[in-house]
Amino acid sequence: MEQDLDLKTISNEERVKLIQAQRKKEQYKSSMLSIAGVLGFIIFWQVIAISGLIESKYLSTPIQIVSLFITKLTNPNPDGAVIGVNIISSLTIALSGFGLAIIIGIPLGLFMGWYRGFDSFIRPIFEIIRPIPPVSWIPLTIVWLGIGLKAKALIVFFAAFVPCLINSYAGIRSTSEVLINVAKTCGASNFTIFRKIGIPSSMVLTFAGIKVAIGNAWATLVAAEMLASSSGLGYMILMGRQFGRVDLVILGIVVIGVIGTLISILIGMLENKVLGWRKL
Amino acid sequence: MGTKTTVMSVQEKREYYLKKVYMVLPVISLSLLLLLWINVSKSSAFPSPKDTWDRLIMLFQKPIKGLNIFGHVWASLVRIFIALAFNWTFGIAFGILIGWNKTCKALFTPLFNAFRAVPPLAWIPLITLWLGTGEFPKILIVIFGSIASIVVNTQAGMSNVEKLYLDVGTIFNASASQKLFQIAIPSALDAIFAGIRTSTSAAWMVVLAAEMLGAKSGVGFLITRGMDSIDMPLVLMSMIAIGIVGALLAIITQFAERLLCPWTKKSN
Amino acid sequence: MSMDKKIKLKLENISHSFVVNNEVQDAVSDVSIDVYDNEFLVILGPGRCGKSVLLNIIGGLEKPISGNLYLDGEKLQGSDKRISMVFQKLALMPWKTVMGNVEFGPQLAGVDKETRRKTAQKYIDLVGLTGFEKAYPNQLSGGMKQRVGIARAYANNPEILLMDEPFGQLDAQTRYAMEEEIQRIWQTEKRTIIFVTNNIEEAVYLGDRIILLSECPATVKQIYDVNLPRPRDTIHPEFLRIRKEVSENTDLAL
Amino acid sequence: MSEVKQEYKVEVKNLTKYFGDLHVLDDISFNIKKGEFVCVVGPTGCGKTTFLNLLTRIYMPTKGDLYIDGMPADPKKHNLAFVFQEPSSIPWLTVEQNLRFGLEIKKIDKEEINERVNNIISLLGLEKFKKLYPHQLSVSMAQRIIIGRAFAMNPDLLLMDEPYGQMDVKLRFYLEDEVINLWEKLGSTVVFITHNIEEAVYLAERILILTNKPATIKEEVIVDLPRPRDIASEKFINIRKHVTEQIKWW
Repeated sequence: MEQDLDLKTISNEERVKLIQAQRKKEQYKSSMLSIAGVLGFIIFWQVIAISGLIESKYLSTPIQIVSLFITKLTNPNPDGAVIGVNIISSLTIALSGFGLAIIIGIPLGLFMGWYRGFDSFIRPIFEIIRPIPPVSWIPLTIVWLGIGLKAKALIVFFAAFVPCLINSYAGIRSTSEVLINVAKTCGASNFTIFRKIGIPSSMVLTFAGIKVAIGNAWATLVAAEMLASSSGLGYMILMGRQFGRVDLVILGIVVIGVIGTLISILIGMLENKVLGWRKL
Repeated sequence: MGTKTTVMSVQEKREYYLKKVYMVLPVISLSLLLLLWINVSKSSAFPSPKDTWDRLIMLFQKPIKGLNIFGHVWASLVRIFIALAFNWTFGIAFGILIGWNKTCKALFTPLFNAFRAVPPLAWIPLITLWLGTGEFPKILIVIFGSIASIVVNTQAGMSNVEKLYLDVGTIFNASASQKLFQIAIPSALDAIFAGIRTSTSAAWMVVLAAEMLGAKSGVGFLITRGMDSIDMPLVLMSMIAIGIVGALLAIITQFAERLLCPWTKKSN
Repeated sequence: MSMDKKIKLKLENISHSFVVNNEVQDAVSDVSIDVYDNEFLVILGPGRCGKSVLLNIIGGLEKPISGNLYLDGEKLQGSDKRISMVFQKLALMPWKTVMGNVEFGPQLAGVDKETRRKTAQKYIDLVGLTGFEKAYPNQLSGGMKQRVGIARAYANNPEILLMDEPFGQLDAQTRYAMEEEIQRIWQTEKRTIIFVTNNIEEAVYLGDRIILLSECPATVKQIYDVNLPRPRDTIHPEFLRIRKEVSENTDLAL
Repeated sequence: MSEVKQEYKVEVKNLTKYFGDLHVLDDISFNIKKGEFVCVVGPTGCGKTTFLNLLTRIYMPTKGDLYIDGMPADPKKHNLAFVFQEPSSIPWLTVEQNLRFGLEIKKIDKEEINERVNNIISLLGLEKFKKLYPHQLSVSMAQRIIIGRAFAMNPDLLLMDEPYGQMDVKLRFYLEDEVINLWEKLGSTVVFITHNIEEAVYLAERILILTNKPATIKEEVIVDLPRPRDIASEKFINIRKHVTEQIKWW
């Protein structure tokens, strides 16, 4: 590409422009390809739905989904709630469970990673609970807490709590021995070293844990809403299935996917702010 | 470790005995957990260890739908093995494709990311609507639920193959296909195995949810059965079984990784 | 420059530059070097700039903007089988055993298992790693890993061996041992070696000739003939004199 | 303990160290005067780094002890500074924050910290690097900042573990002159570990030669050459040859 031309003749400025043009062309080409991929899929979906290959009760067209979204903004049937209400109720559950998981999971992981006594006491209990998937906790929590906000938030908490703890634990354990010794020779107490060296160096992995946690929280929320709830996107999808409204089911899936992506983008931005120095 | 405590200074002795304390702590915490379980079950509907154990024995005498606990666990395991077999072949191949080839990467990644954004369990209503609650839809749900992690890991492994290794290939006149198969794929194996581990645990979680929503066998079915007939010991027993099998799966995949790529084992 | 020696490799007005965030940065500007057959040539230069780029150009990893390379008189295009390289960051394949790494060159070239195992074993013994054939790189020390790198380069039966600061990552003690080791290997298996380093003592200890490069962009500042008997005594006044002369002439790169 | 007038800044008395049944240091005793520059040389793996770690209380000695100004050394009470062999700059702090790190832990008041840090920055000429992060600097620059951080503590005892192991000759001479300059200006007591005998003879007022494991002090060599020392001079080469004979690990 760049080298094939005879570069001896053209000056540096032209060469820079040449490279920039080339890079822009490549970026343009790859974004075109991505758009083509997505558009192709939607058109393919539209063609199949219209052509009757699959009956309309199994697959509705993208246009129907969009128009349903608009009507659902104001009209509560069939699941008895406007889409805005469903989104908000799902978000409150997911974020409360997720928030709780961060407040409890991360400090616990950091303390377990730093203080050996604490680790050898809590670790066995954690290792027993960890392999049990959060979904299987649903029946017990329903018996305890009914199907209200608290039950679902607890299930979501379980799903998000495990990655937060594991990653912050691994993060603080990876603190470099040299930095600890530097602080020790300056006469810092163990807690100061924990605060000034341990926590900052665990940030990278802790953030990775937060990203996994929000993904788990959002995924388990859907399960919790399907198995026992009276509102939320998961419930909306379930109602869609009950009433044979396939467009409502697909709409629910699309909305969940979009919100999930938005949340992880937000967390990515937060990470860049906190760990920005690594990119310089 | 020699027991020559005489040779150690005061601080070293303290360190030596502290290690002994750290060995005892886990035993204490486990027994506390057991105590907690026993008196919680006394004061509430939570099943006690004894009830759960009796329920397990009863399940052997009176199997549900002709299967005892091992039968149900096996039914769930069969479903995830089929799903994982598919995921690992197509998932890894697709991951290699979109990780190594630039045009495929640009074409498919946005689509794949959209698919990945949807939580696996959200597909259940759609799939059951399409295909009912037979065996195939459940396997399809497990495939949908666990393919994302294997593809993502493989793609990550393939797209950041170290330039240094490719330079070695250039110096030794490796052809393009040699660079792909002899250098890129082996160096991505670590990431692929990480994908295998996460997809196994994801599959195990999704199969339970799929069974909970409609099945005649499997551990998820046991839980719903227990929930419907308010048979809490059955629910707790199945949860413990799920936990144990989940842990075993994780150990097996780690062991398989150490066997197949011994170089990833951290030298001591 | 004594003219009786046969010229193995000829670098003719090599220039190269990179475009980094929209401005052109020169790395190598108009470098011409003659490399004699079976010579231990050291390319010495301060800090991070042109020397590794120059080596990558010879190895065919980088195509120069201008200038030509001649190997035994014939023009070189891209990487050539007769040139192999030892990398500073070792670049060993972690998933291959020591034997697998060393026989990598011949294996790519399609040599049958029997013969390539034999050549690989010859060079494993040469670098003193007999008995470690089955080990994986992550089980080896820094010095041993670099020996595998050297054995791998030799096993491809090259005529020219490029070495890009091969001992840069090693601790001082292992570095001295490896300097002696590479000298012994070079004396037993005569090849032309082009050795890049930023360490002046290492350059004077190893080089028949030293090509001293300036700071970025790299140009040939001076060529030194080091005719001291081998193995060289680093406390010998003549050694210290050459080292003093060379270090005065190098640019300081903090 | 020691009634004699306090002209010894650092006293080491029968320092011994066992790791389980591995005997690393065997009954080491010596004294260092205030503001003295001492080099410690010895074969690789003879326990030099363990010796240094004992001086800074990273490890505790099995027998014997180390006294600073007559009292047992304690990082909390005394000002100890340690320049490690591995890069030890704190990655998430800028150059200036790195320099302030030790002082902030010691809870020294703000003006004093600013004054000392600016003094070090001007001495090392780091004005234009203040806001950069360590990973943006070359290895030699990062090492200079670590040494600056150690001197900024005005330490009672400054310990350096082969800080220039990786540098080439020209850079090493520049950095050695710089450390001598800082030592002369700030008057700290320095213990400098190295395997490079030329560097030891160039820097030290006194050289301690350690034996192989379990290490003990084989000999003390006084180096009273005028500064800056000429490495090619007759006397310099003789001392260097003598010390090499004592170690003979090659």
